[in-house]
Amino acid sequence: MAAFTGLAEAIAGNVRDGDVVALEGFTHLIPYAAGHEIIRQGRRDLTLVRMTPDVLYDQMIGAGCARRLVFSWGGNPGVGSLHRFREAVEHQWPVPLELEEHSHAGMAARYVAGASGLPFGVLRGYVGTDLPAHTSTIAPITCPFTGEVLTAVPALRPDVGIIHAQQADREGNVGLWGIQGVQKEVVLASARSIVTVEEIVDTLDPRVTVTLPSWVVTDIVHVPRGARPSYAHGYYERDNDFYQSWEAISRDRDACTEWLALHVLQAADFAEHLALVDQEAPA
Amino acid sequence: MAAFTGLAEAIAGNVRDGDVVALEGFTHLIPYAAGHEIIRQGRRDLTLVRMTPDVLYDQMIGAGCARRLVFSWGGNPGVGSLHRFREAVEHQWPVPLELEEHSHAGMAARYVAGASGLPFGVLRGYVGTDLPAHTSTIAPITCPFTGEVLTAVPALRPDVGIIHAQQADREGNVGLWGIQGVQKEVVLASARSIVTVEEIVDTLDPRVTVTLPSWVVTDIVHVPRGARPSYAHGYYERDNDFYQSWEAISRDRDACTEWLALHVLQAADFAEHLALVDQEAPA
Amino acid sequence: MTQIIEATQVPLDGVTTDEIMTVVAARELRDGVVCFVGIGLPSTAANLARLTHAPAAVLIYESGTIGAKPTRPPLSIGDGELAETADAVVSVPEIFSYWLQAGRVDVGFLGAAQVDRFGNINTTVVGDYEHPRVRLPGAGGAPEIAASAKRTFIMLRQTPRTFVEHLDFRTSVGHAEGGDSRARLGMTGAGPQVVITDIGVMRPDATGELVLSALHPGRTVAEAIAATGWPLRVADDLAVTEPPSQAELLVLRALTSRP
Amino acid sequence: MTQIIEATQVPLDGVTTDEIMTVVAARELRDGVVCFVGIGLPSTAANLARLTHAPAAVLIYESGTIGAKPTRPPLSIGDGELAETADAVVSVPEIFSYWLQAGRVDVGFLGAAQVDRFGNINTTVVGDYEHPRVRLPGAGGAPEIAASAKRTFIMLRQTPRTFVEHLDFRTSVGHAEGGDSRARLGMTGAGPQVVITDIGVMRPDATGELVLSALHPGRTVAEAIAATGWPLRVADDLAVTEPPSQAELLVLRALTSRP
Repeated sequence: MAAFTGLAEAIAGNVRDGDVVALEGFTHLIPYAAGHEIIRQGRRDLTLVRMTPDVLYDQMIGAGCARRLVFSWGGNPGVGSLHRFREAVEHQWPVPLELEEHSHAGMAARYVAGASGLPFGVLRGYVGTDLPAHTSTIAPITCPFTGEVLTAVPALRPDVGIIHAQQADREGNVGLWGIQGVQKEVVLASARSIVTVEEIVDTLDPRVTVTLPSWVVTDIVHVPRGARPSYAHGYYERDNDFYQSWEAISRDRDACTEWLALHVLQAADFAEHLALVDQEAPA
Repeated sequence: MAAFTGLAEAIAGNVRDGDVVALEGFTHLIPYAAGHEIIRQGRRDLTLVRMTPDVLYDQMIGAGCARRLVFSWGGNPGVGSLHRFREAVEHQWPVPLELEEHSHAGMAARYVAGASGLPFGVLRGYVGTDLPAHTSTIAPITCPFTGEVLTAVPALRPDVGIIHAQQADREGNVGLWGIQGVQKEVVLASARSIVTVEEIVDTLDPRVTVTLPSWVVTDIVHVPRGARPSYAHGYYERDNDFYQSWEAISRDRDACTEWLALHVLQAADFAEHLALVDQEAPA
Repeated sequence: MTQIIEATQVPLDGVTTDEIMTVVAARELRDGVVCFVGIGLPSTAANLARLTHAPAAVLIYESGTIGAKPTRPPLSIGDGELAETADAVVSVPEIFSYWLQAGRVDVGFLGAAQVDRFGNINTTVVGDYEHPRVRLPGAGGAPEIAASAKRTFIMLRQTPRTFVEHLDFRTSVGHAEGGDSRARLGMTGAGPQVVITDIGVMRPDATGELVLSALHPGRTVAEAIAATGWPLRVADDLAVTEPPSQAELLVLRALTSRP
Repeated sequence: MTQIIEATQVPLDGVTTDEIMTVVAARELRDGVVCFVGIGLPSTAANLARLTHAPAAVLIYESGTIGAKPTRPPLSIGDGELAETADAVVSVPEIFSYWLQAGRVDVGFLGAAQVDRFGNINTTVVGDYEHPRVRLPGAGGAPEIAASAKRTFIMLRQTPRTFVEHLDFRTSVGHAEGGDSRARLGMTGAGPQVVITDIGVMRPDATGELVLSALHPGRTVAEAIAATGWPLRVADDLAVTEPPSQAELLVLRALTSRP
């Protein structure tokens, strides 16, 4: 059974220095509140896993939480580069960042294998590209029936999987709808899991398309707007203005450090962070 | 784009003697009307594929449609044996029936591989059992990362996949809900597909959990109660009495042949079949 | 729904063998257990447990229903009520991959046509595979339940034709050839922990061999030995099954008598 | 929404290079096409096609939305409107396995930081992989779109830094080394069929080498050659792009100006 707890307790109880941590969300339902709490608690040497590291991982990398990144596409969607990610890779600042680089199809197959209790997944992928020369977790595999050579990738099994979702009921069953991404897979593939939710309800909404039963989730935390500036379908929209403003904030090392200090480290919790960004938002 | 057509045309246009045909439904949404039409059109030498061949396949086997069965569990759920299946295997009547026998997990992995465009699927299965000695479509496969030996099974790619569903909209998008079985996978794994539906609607019901876009379906046929004596969640319940009565009908070769002649072959269509069984049903 | 079960003795007259098997099986399920349930007695036993001492038991049916709470034993694995009462309904491929294979199932129930001394199971054929005397339904979900559930429970009536020295076909693996042979097959689950029959209860010893560990009231060791096709060993501390309590029988009969 | 497009000539003054690239790309999409759409110009082009000559085009975004019908170009691949307007929303693993890998996508759009003469693509790094001058976003969905879509379209601005003799990193395969080298890699799709730039349009010849096949109005062969890092071949029947019609521009601007 999932435990209902506070965010600081959930992060302190589940995320340790050196852990493999996946905060997932395919544009939708990205667990910003949980990521900020990891920054606030000063976690270090994390291996961060995510298909689409975007602004949240840029913040965590800029804050020095990460030693290694397992990913398939790192950018600010529709805006441009992730400057903290780039600076870590191009200039080893604030710390060097090792990369384990895959494609989306490969990362998805890796999560599916992890959720399925298989050591590897199979796909038609990577063949003819330079990825296998730089990523050791890509290997050929031969179909025993046709002789065709395909590609194998090892299962992802993070220590902690973290997602945001719209709802949990009082028994701790988690429900989400809209773009699903790999939200189910990351929870099922991980040894421990944290789900932040918009709302705790008596009965899950009929719109729910993905349900995670209470007994597969470790901790549930009620964090309204916990995905902002990402969005929660049916609750609030994506704050595209913030994603665009991150371009300027993140370009400069010191400006970004200052932003993180003011908006994350010095905020007591995510509610205080939200109050601050709301106040700063263009009217 | 799916074509809206009549059932006789859909079967005549898609199902040929010798084809590999999968009529799926995991207790729910079994396409009885389509199966009866295959019997009525006298198709022969079919390879019938299904995880859970039950009474419909017993009827098709008893009617002499099948040369080969690819399956994982053949029985009348909660009632007992399939006597036509048993007689075909034990006494080669009305024709010998070759078996290609798997487990549920293996068949599911085969459909997933077929739907995914992969030549094989991987699972933890079959190891230590006598199945690999009798089924050639089971092979060991070694994880290139851990050295662990798992099991590979080849993709299922039927010539025709047939399912029943609750609804199609006027563009031919198919929607179903309740127990999903492998309804999506069999359509996506097959070269051609037929979907019979309870109802054609302007807008799919919000309860729909699985949508098959029009452009992946070959033919859609409106056949109310087309899954009876199976059921269509939200439309009608399973006719458990009929499943129990099949035990007596099917025990005797001649009684079954007579039943098929009267209820299937001599019925002009499924509506006439339904009228007959309704009339015979206990009040 | 939690009920306090009083160990009231009821006369065994009128208690059917199905009922005693079901009650004994239900008692083996702890509260909160995640149980992969087959149709028939296992489904009834799991629901009996859920309605008595194990209200938080999670019932998974292979049709893809997780946390089903049927009010009556379903006739088939895919009855509509399972989907209506479930916490989640997923596809059949997902139930086998994300749920069973991933090791999320605590207890898998298995039936059998034949079982051997190591709890290996045949549900495929009686006689030769190519020319069977009796063609049985086949594997279904059993091989992978047997492999991947953390523990399995087996339920079947005990006769010399069902408890055999040599299986005609090994459909699902129990303790294989005993010793560490199961572990060497790479199976993640621990295999059969209990076999519940109409005569009594067997449990594996350290080598994996099934040993008679309890008799149901009124049954004898001689009966159990006579109904077993291999030289059956008997536990030193052979127990007698606690008869079904009135509460257990009331709930069970209410469950099975629902229209 | 079907519209009759009149080939009205409009002055090219005020038509941006993004607009001409988008219009040319949209025209390449036939009605009913199943299109795997990336964010940015490809998404705008696919929606322009859908709103003009190809109302039955099916737009698939890698976020799992099938048949999305956004009213404005989404900023990100996973905007809520994509899910709201889609025929079906599936998981990300499913979109890559059941839909893309299975060969159900007719046209996949790809962007690039570098492209070579055979339409191979780099979106990973500029410079050495271990010590990059510019770290780019990486592969995303591109390698498998490039492998499994029946055809791919590439859109990027043409400069000697983007159209290069040698890629710094091959992220996605086009026509590989030309000839039958792509087919020998076992790829199910046919590879790049068109590259749309701000200067013109390139198409592969029989060997897979990209050849300049059309120039946009006002652009010259010399410009195209100067903006290409390999000795660019020019088609004998070099065409001039039909300028965007008034109807195309009206729909495009309405689409991109929505708040």
